[in-house]
Amino acid sequence: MADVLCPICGKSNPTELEDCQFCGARLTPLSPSTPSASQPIKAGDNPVVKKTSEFEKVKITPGDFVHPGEAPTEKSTGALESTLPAWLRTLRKGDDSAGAESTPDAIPDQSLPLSSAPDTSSESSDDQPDWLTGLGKAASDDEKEIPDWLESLREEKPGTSPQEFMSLQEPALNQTGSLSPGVGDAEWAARLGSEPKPETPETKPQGDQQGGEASLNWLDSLESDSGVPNAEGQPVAPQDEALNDWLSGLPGSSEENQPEPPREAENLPGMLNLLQEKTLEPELAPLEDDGKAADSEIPDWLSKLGSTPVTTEVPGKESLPDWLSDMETKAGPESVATESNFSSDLPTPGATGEEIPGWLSPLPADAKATENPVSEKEKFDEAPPPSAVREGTGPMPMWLAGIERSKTPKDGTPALITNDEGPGSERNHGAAFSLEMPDWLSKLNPEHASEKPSMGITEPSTPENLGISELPSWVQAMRPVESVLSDTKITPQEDAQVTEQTGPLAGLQGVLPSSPGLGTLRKPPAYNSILKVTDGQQRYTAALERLISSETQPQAAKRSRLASNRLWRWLIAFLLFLAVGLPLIMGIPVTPASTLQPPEMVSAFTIISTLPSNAPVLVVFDYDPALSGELEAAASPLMDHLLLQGPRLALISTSPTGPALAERFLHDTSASPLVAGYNYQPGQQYVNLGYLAGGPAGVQYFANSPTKAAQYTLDGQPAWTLPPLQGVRVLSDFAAVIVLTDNADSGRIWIEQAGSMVGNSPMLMVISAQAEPMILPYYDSGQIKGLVTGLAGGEAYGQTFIRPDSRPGLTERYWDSFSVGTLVMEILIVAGAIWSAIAGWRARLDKSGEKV
Amino acid sequence: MPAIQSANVVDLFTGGISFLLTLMVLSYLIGDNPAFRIAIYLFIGVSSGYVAAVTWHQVLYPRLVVPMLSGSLAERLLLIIPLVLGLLLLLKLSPRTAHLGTPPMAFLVGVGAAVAIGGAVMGTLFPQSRAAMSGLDLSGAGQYWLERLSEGIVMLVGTVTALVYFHFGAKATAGGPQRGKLVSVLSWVGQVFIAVTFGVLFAGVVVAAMTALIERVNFMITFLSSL
Amino acid sequence: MNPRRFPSLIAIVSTAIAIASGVLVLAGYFYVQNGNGQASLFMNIRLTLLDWAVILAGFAVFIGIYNLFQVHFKKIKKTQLGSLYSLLLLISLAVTFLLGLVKPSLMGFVFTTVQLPVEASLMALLAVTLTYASIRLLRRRLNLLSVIFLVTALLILLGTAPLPFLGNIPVLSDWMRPFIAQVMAVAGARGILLGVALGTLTTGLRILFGADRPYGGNK
Amino acid sequence: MSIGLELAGFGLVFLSAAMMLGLSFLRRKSRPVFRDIPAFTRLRQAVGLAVEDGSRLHLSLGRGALITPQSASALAGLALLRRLAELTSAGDQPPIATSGDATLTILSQDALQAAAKYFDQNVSDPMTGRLTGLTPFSYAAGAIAAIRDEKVSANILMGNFGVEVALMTDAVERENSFVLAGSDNLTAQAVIYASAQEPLIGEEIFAAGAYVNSGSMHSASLTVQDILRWLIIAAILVGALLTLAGVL
Repeated sequence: MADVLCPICGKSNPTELEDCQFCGARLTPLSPSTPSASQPIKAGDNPVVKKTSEFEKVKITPGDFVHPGEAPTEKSTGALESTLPAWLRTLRKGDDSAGAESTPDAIPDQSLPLSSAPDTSSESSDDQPDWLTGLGKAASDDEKEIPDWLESLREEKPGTSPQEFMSLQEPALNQTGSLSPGVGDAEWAARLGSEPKPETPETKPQGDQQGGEASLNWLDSLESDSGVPNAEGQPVAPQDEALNDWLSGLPGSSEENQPEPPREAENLPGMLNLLQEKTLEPELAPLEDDGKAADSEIPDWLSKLGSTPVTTEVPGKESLPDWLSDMETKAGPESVATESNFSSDLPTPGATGEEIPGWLSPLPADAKATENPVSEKEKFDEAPPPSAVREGTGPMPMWLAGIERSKTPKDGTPALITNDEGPGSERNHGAAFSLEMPDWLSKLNPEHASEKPSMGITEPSTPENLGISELPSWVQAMRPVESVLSDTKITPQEDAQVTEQTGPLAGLQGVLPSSPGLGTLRKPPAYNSILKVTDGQQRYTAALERLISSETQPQAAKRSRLASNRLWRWLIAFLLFLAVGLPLIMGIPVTPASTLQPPEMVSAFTIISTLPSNAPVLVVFDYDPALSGELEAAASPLMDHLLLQGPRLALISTSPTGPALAERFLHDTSASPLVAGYNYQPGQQYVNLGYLAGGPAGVQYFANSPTKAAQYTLDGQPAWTLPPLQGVRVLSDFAAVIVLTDNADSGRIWIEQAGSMVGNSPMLMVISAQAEPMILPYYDSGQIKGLVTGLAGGEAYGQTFIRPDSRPGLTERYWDSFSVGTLVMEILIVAGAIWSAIAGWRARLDKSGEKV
Repeated sequence: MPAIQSANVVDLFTGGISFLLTLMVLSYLIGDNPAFRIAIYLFIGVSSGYVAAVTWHQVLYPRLVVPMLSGSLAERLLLIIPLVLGLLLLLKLSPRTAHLGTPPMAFLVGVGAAVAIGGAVMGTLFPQSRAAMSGLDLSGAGQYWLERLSEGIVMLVGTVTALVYFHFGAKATAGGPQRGKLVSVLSWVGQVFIAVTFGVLFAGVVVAAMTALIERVNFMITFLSSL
Repeated sequence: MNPRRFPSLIAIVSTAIAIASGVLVLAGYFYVQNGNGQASLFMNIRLTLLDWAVILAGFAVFIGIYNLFQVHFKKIKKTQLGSLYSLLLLISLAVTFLLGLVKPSLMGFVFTTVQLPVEASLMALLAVTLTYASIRLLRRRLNLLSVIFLVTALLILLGTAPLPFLGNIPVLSDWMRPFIAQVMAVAGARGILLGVALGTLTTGLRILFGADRPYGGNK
Repeated sequence: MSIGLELAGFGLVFLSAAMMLGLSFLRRKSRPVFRDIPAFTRLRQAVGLAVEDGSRLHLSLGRGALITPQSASALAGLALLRRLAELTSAGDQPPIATSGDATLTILSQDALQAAAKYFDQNVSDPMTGRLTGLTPFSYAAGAIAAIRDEKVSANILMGNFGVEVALMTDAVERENSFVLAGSDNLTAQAVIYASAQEPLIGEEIFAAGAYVNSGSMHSASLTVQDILRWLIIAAILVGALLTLAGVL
């Protein structure tokens, strides 16, 4: 225990040595806290703090990465080595006697590559290179987590043989991984710290379950705390967040992270207690004393559990990408992922599995088990049918096995374990990979199988091969896209369809469904927070995939958008302003007045001119302020004409801005000088009934009973007693209804809802040019009696109706600009269209040229 | 508004602000810039505040407050329901109580869906199909019957084919989902009609926008000349 | 972990409310009048429910305003880019609203001074934007339909706006444009409108079945 | 409205309701094949890319008030939003939804949170479902800000718009990101047809749910639309012939 582990070769050296006597790597990182990992934690001292300091030193924010070429800081890796969970280090052991494994100084000599472990099943031994090489490939991934670790390790020990190199990656990766357990456990341990009273040894399994639920709550609280920044997508340095949580878990600031400390505090120690019962090891005594030492202690009791490399290497491998994702997801995902790492390692089907975080749930089970160890032993001895293990539990159940074994080393379980774990683990690798990168692999396979051996493995175990029941829940959960894709059967044509459409995106077909539609979403199992983790998985696969086929670059596809062309905009803007402005400034008429006499306009004119004087007329202002320019220009001749008849006006609108527009029209000289000249007084010559809410319903309500629907004027007086509305009770009492609208929909609403109620009174419309095709048919069908369309219609009306004052109306003033501006616009469109057609045609040719 | 037309100073003031805002917005043509942003955010704030005020004055006050204060007993009783629903809806303001605001939203959605259905069937499906049927109505066409007939036929073909174009069903074939021969041909014709329709509408929008541009330029010129 | 996995009571009640109110209002569309020509019971129910809905929508506006406040307040707190703009927005919002409550007559003044010019200018921007869009169209999708689209638009423009010195183009303005705009376009529009109505119908029905429940709760 | 018409309307609604229910139960297992709509293929790719590079989806629901017939397009958009939120739950960031009507804003927040709950995530964030303005153009202007300022890789504009949608599509083009747009408003469709990268024409926006597999009811409703379509076509043709013959 007094020895120091070499961070590189893992062999033990005397503490006084500065450098490893075997590999020469630096042993003592520049921080004092290094030995704490290997030394038993004394009561009182607080390794957690030291660890945090270590973590902060080796913060893995992209900035801090040792990038290829840079000299790596020994400190970082050395420091992390000290934080490396002991149980992970025990991975390197072959199948050794369970008793010694937890003592670090036993580790060194067996610390050679897993792949070379004699007892690992052939599958696992030959997909070992895959995931490791996968990591190696990930080195060129954009977001570099592993790569840099690999870099730093590589450069620290230049002459590393590939074989050792693989084994070296593991500590490195596990270090990164150990961050996320660190978080969860720290929180968890924080409650221990905050709870003065010692744990009650006779805590029952139920207690553990409560603890499980309780700890869920604090996971929740973590999630909810960090949910907001996550949703906002505020870029936060993930590790910082992680560490903050982590630190906040320390006794000092533990309150905020603990929804209900007391419950937890009594439950969790109980759990530890059970651990103690199971593992009659001295090391665990200190472990309970200061449970604060979460990070170092968790690994320790895990090291009790994980006995054979095959056992623990499996979670190690599976959750590897999760950890990587943890390194970069924010606090919320971080905590979620922490939980999910554990839960993912232990798929517990059924309700309890949903209630208890994975890393807690085995313990009740064990506790029950330990109450009658014999039966438990039997259970393990009579090798359960593989299927049971397969569907029930993932890799982690080996914890149980490990516990059993560590309790009774002579037990025959190891063989049993390897028997059904070997295939189990191999299946899980297969599952993990095939599920992360399912379709695009099988798609890519024809071209790329030769390039990557890993295809060989991932291929057979595509989700199709695996029945859902066979998949551990965490594996299912690791496949958001899969769970999306789940039920879509990939019929040949769908397959072809996708490949044909996504040329450069071929690589994305694991992310994208390979059938019309994205597949029916199967409701994922309880811990769907794992989906967050799978984001990391996808980046991981994406990295791998990019390396597999360098020509498939989704980014490229994304960027293949039209670049908007500023110059064109400026040219258009300049020319249009010129064309519109000059005629207005010069004021020399260049365009002959409109000679058109559209029948709908003429009939509108005749209706207005036949209106009796002092007749009540309803004018509906249903246009946006945006189109006030056009509508005012179009309507002003008609309104001038109307006002010559001296009607009583009622104004209403179904848009909140309508009333203000109505007021403006009546009073603002810029709309219609003539109308403004009348200086209409509210309540005397006109009534502004204001805003009619409710869209068609409101219109219908108003059409059916105007007096109820619009009782008050804009300024709050009861409307229907005012002189302008004398004798008006129903809609048909109005001599005419004139609708000014820019929107075909609101025009149709008035026609359909109010048309039947106006009786013999005519309904006229002044519409924006854009609404013509939809509104005009109603003129043909006789539902509206007259129509003025846009500026041109207004101009035509203006030509028919000669103003008393010879002042030119708006339309006359706009007319020249209108004709010149439109002409310029037409020329621009023609020229530009031809230009871009040629350009597009060229681009198409180039593309086809590249393809050939 | 009297306030506006009364004093020239006021006119100048409002005109100046309007002119400035117009310039700021039009500066978007050069590219997104702070001036544009300022105008936009000011505009969003003002318009939202305006709509909120109008909603109070024109909807809540006359439809809820006044009847509650001075309505008949029946009216008041009837208005208790929307009042309660509205208060529940206000619980949406706090995330903690938000789920209590679900019933009123459900009510709105239900009513909205019904209005949509009713409007679609009674407001569009029947009137439009009836109008499409009457396309071949030659009564009163007189000697223009041929013209009317041809127009009617074109209309009928256009309507039907455009409708066919949207047909979703297809057969799974090796080359992806394929629609039947007849449907494909008809839908191509329909596409032409749709393109023409959009062309016409687009031209209408362009004309409207052009008019708006003219109005703005005219406004700026008149303001400058009034200085 | 997730208490809402099973539809809560509120979710069930809400669904019931949605379906009930929907069916009642719909009934008002199809059973408008009694034999005696009076508005039927369903018609009255429909109008009442719609009145309530309008009031509720009024409440909703204020929730929306609150949301607007929240969003921009957050931006200010985070001093995100444009937090100054957000500040401006909040101030103008508050001022306009209070002004509107206290002195409604001044609202029109604010409206014509700020809102109308900005909106009109935004519309004016469209003149450039749309021209640019129609230029880019063939770059985006080079096919016959795009060409037809552009040609139609050009013909309509030519038919609508007179040429300088020439005025309206004879055949184009008084024969071709009306034919395109009032026969072909109307035909196409009718087809589209019918299709949209069908889509609206089924979408509404999904709500009434409770198959789509946008008002929250689990799907 | 004549009694006959009301009866016919009721019959139509009842018929389509019955067909939808029947089909959705029959079609539980086998999904019908629908014609390929390129826009949705692109949408699928965009979603994948968003999940892949941790960028955001932006869905704009338009400004159609909930209690108007225009609400339907927004309701279709909401179904899509819910679905997209589920699909992107693997990504770092939930989609943001902008709308021009307060009720739609509330609904979009509900949809996003329902999806988040579904995945045990906790997204109660006003920023994800926003009201950007209460009048058409202020809504569009606010949406422009969202399009430009958020890290949005794909924009889906689905709902009731007017001409102002051109401002949004233009902003997207300036941002060089993906836009899929559709509306129930004809004018907006015309603008979208010209200015959007992937336009959805007319009825197609209501098919979004079925094309992203929101459930058997969605695909059933497409089939029902097809059936009704042909019924209407037949009715129109027969009616037209009868009018020609002078019977009607």
